[in-house]
Amino acid sequence: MEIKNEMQVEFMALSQNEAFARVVVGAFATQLNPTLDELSDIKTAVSEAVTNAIVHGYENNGGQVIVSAKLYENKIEIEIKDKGKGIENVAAAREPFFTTIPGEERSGMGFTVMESFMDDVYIESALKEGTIVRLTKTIDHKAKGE
Amino acid sequence: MEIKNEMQVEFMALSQNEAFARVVVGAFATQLNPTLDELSDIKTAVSEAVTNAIVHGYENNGGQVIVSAKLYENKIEIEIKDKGKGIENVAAAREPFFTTIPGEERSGMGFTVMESFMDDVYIESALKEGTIVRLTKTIDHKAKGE
Amino acid sequence: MLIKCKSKGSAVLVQLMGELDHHSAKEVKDQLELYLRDSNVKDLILDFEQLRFMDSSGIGVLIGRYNTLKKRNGQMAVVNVNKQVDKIMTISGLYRIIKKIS
Amino acid sequence: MLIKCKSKGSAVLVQLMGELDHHSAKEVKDQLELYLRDSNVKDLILDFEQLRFMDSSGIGVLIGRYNTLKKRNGQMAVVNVNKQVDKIMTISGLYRIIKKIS
Ligand SMILES: Nc1ncnc2c1ncn2[C@@H]1O[C@H](COP(=O)(O)OP(=O)(O)O)[C@@H](O)[C@H]1O
Ligand SMILES: Nc1ncnc2c1ncn2[C@@H]1O[C@H](COP(=O)(O)OP(=O)(O)O)[C@@H](O)[C@H]1O
Repeated sequence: MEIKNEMQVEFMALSQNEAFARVVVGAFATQLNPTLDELSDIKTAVSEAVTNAIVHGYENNGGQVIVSAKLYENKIEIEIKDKGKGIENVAAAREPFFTTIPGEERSGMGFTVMESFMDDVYIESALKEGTIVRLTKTIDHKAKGE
Repeated sequence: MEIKNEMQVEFMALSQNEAFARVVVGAFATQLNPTLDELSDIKTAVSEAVTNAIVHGYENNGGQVIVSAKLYENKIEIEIKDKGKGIENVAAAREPFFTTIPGEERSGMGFTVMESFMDDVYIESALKEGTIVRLTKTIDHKAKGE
Repeated sequence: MLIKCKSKGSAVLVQLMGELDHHSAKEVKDQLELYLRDSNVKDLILDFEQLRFMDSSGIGVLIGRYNTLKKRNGQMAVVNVNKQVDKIMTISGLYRIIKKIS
Repeated sequence: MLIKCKSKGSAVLVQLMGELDHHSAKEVKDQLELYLRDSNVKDLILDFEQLRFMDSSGIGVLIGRYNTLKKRNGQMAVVNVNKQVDKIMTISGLYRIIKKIS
């Protein structure tokens, strides 16, 4: 499939950049003419993955988060990458309510939200090397008969 | 001066990314609590420099535009970079109404707008290598007695 | 995040204005705990009319307040929930413990 | 960019809704030229109420239309100009040839 547009943004792993990342990906995704609901879904999923990079990947100790996005005719593919500590057990991490920071601070619902809001969530992770989360969503108004 | 936050975004030299670049820098700049007018000024200046990279640097033939921004306590510094054809005469380029694409397509007011909307406009350019435009603006509400 | 609070007998009504994510979660948690410090407060009603965004970081904040109130036999409810926030509340099962008033 | 046009005798009133930058400039130019094709049209009034943004790419578009109308002894005016657009109009000297009606 032909890439229509592509961007990559890199920023410091600071919590104030969670909102920034949502706006950036949202502004890019609008080029596919998504509905407001689809746009919210994308922003929410990005927020989860970027927060995870900051909170888990770098354990709030700084580092760089890299978010890239590719637009195809009727699909957006987003990658959120950190060079942090990595995920020990990806299958376990995907489980609802699974979190390595229990107590009320984290709910363990991040991956569950990503999976409900996007069509596909692909995770690649290596301990001490980092994590890549790839989120895909089809925005196809013709297919939906709109 | 200490850098409080930093980001870099890279995107294809497509005209639809002019609006995207404005939103990205605008969203980042809000972290300094600018007034709405200051935010408009920043977005306008970024729009000019990004458009120049696409129209003049790459002559609408693609390529990558890189925009980075640094936030200091009370200042934003933005760099717009292309690896395009470069500017032959920077002093001439800065003159109001100077354009190498006459006719009505370009007005030659891009650098004049950047200079009126920002505190400082620094240009570094080399033929066949590309251009860097660095825009600086102080956002200092205490200094203005707000 | 802007937070406003009104108290009515044993209930407090709190308006959250802004976006509830990991960045704002601690501030929201601390502010809500402050309103619940008085143990006569039994019920918490959150007005989400101007809550533009919430992600899973908000779930923990809500569950934590629910646990505080449950010990006092109090209840928690939300009003004016937008579609995005509603989806998060639904997916996480929060509506099983927090009532949605419409 | 959404463009709407009303004609009143020898004048046309055009509303520009959106952002006028290099990306939208050609569309705006072509659309305005279409409205001015009839040589009985002498005056062009642009309603900028919903023009959220304009940069120097808009200057050429306006000067071009001004030149078309000048040949017919027509005039050009803008109404409802927001602060950002007003700054661009002022810096570029456009108000010397285009009247601002308030
Ligand atoms: N980028 C990451 N780097 C390291 N670990 C991660 C990353 N993302 C997720 N994890 C691990 O996966 C677990 C589950 O993630 P998630 O479902 O988002 O829930 P939560 O963030 O609430 O813990 C986390 O607790 C963490 O251990
Ligand atoms: N990024 C760039 N790469 C190459 N040339 C540039 C670049 N930016 C500006 N220029 C040159 O400087 C001139 C003046 O730029 P500007 O004041 O923005 O006016 P305009 O874009 O309307 O021509 C341009 O016509 C072009 O020749």
